[in-house]
Amino acid sequence: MEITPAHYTVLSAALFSIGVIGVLVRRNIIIIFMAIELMLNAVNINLVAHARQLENLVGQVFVVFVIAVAAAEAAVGLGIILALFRNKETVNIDEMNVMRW
Amino acid sequence: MASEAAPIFDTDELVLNMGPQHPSTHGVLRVVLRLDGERVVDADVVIGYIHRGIEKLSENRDWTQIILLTDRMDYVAAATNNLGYCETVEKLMEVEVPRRARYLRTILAELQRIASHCLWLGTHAMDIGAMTVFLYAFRERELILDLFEDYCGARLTYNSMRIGGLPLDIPAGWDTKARAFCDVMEVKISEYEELLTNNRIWLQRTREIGVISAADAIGLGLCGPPLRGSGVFRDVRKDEPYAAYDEFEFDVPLGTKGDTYDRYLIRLEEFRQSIRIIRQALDGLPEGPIMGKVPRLIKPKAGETYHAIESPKGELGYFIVSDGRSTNPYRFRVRPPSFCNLQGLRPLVIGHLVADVVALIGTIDVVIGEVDR
Amino acid sequence: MIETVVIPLLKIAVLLNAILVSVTFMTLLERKVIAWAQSRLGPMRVGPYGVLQAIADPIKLILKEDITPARCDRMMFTLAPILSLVPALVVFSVVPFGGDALFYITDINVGLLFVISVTSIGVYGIILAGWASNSKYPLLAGLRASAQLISYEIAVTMTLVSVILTAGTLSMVGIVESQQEAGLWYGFVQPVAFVLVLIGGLAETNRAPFDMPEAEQELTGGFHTEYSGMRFALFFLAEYANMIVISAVVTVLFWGGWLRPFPSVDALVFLDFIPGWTWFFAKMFVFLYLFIWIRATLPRYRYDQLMRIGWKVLIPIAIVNIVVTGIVKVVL
Amino acid sequence: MAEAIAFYTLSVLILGLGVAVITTPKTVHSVVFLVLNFLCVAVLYVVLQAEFLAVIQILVYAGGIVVLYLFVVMLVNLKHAPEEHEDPRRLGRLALALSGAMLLEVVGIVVYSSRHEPFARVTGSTEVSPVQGNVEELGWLLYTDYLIPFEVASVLLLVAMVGAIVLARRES
Repeated sequence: MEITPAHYTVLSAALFSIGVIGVLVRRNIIIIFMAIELMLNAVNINLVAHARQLENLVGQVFVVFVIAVAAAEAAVGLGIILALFRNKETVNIDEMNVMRW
Repeated sequence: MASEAAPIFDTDELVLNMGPQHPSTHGVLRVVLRLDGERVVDADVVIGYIHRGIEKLSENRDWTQIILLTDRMDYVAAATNNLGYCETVEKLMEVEVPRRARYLRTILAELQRIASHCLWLGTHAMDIGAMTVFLYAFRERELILDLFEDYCGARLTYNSMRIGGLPLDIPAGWDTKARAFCDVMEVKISEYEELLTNNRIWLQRTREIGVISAADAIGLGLCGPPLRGSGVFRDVRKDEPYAAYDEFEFDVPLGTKGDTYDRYLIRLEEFRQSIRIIRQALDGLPEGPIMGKVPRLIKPKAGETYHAIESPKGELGYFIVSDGRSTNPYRFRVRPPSFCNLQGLRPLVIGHLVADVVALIGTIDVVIGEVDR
Repeated sequence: MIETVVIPLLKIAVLLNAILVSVTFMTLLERKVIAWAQSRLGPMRVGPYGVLQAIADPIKLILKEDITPARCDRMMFTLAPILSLVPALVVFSVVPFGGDALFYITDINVGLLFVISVTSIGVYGIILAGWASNSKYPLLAGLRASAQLISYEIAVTMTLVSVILTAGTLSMVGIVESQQEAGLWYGFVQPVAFVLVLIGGLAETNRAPFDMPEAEQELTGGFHTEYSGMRFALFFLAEYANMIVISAVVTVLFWGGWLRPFPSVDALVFLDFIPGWTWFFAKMFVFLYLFIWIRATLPRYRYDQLMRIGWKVLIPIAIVNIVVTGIVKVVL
Repeated sequence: MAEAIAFYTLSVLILGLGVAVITTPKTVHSVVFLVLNFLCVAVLYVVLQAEFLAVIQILVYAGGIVVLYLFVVMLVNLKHAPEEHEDPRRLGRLALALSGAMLLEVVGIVVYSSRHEPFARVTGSTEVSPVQGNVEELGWLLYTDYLIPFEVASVLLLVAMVGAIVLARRES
């Protein structure tokens, strides 16, 4: 029984869908952020699997960049969450509508 | 908008209850801290957990029985409490105490000061994390307790003085032992100093921590080392000599900055000065009786008096009113140094971190038995 | 099958047992050494000179009632001690106790990074323990601990970069072998890094003088205030296992692992009759003793002072060290 | 065979923990599941012979980013669960259906393409790097071909750090 990149792609797609569901359904902004991290990981699995298939490390290089971006996203995103929480005492995404006119 | 809403978060302070069962509150002191992060915004000192009503109790005991109760106030310096009480009653009765008794009282009081400071040094260092100093200091305190045991048979609550003198003369060879102790102690003090005085971490933990100016210290009614740490010269032994202190030479160390480190240095120097006094007293110990002329039934004539001595913690004063008719005091009131120094805790801790709170409780050297009485 | 499954499993079993037993004797050693430093005797009642205390303590902890506070988060409360112990044990899988393949479980080509990353997981145990206890002192301690671990992790990792530059490999076995080739322990090549890792290691294992997260005098025991019985024992095991990890890593990186002193000096070749693993354990013991000695001697830093040392002293020195190492490496 | 066992076990774990992350009511539990999920992904990377990424995954994700989440969760000590407040404009069912459809679509594409046009095996990388080993090669690539993206990423991190400090700073 051989595990092909197709298997990894399906796994990745499923994880990505879980992330999408999390973003769309949950209202706690921290959980939404975590769902985004799940989606990023799904992408990474895909990249690593294909990097091995193609015997080319460029895929892994991309993963490094994705992780770097994820770190930046988490730092800024959590900073925003904290600032919002200080002002509105909520982490409910539905109540965060300051930018909506 | 942010500036307007910021206080909502900023008032979200953590209320931390420290004590009465906390390893660093030295007994049953309770401090309710209001924290902003780890910084103390406000502190509420709660006392009274071992209030036994010693003052009221004393008004229903006859004059000799009270000596035993004074043991239970500052239980790490019982002999000093005995001394203060006995001298107050003697002042009230105008009894002359023989010179030998006054010398021995001075020796006992100074030994007690060393013992009390040992306990303070050990626990203070332990609070800041130097656990070895704790055991070293207790090792030397043990020697003093042995001396007291040789003298009066008790190790903590001595009941070691009587109105008009002392109950017992020192046993044979006791003065040699006391001299030997002085020699040992002198070496050990430098041992403590090696571990702490120039230790970078110790300096960082005590310098500039809990600074209190001379004016503030006087305003708060501090006494003893915390007051002298701020550079105020006030030592009852010098200002209003009692026992035999006017016959000895000793210095009163003063601080300059009024921080925790200064108070530490002062107490270490007091160790040395105490040894100096003990040596002088042992050298010049006169022969003679140890009890003055005191009537069988102690019944001071009507009147009131206040008398203070310098306990290891500061000015320990007794205010006693006698109605001249009964065999017990009409009013008995103690001015305990720990209680007055505890006043200083709140202003000291505000603005400091939680870790400093334990260091500051240590630096003012409170004994809750004396605070609550 | 035997080569790939049975032998590694056997090695893991032996190593796990060895670590857990040595941890219990570490506690005895600590009590004895501190007692001697303080002119006491230490445990004397159980067995000759209290040697069996190391066995009596675990038995007591196992038999004690395991209290779960009423309003805590049960799942996290149970998970936290496990999360803090497991990473400490996993790290040993890449520690080479000797030059022969028999003395290590595996030698992966990212060994040192593996050590760093796995130890970074340990912080969860402490944060979660603080949070799940639903009590203020553990919470404060948990926050302190996590901030402390993260900042010192950065300092230590940055310091290790200069060692990696010197060795030119990330494999733990490779680092020792490169010291053999160089004929010099890296402790002499990278003295600054050695001291930094030692200090950072003290902070990462929450040992004195950096033991704020469990400062008994301040936080009544810290994050394990609410723990008792076996769960407390797990935290205890984790702390001591972490000490052993740091000692082992410092031994590998700076004191030549299983190599004898001055591996290039031929005059000392007679020392080779002592097997390599003996050297390794002797060196580890020196560091463990040092940790205990420091604890018996020094007062404790304050939390903000600790953070200042981490960020304003260790990290800048580590960066300078990397740059200097790089320049030297290019020039030579 | 070994890879199959590893793959299926890890897939079940990863997907199960992923579902747990987005369904658990307590945020702290979510964070813990997220950590476990990332650890499983790291093991998957080892299976895929990307040891360096596995270690980085643990170090940066599990040891760094998720600790940040945990911090924020603990700071944001909520008095009421956010799910209580319901926005009437929310269409949860539709969201579920849409993501389900997306999953089906991707799976469909994968199955179709792997049936008809099996993944080509490319032997030998286009770049011939002078070093051996996963870490070394990765480092070589990062510091030669991808040097500018690498530097840009570092600038991005710097900007993010400054931004986070500015955002989280308390106004005094």
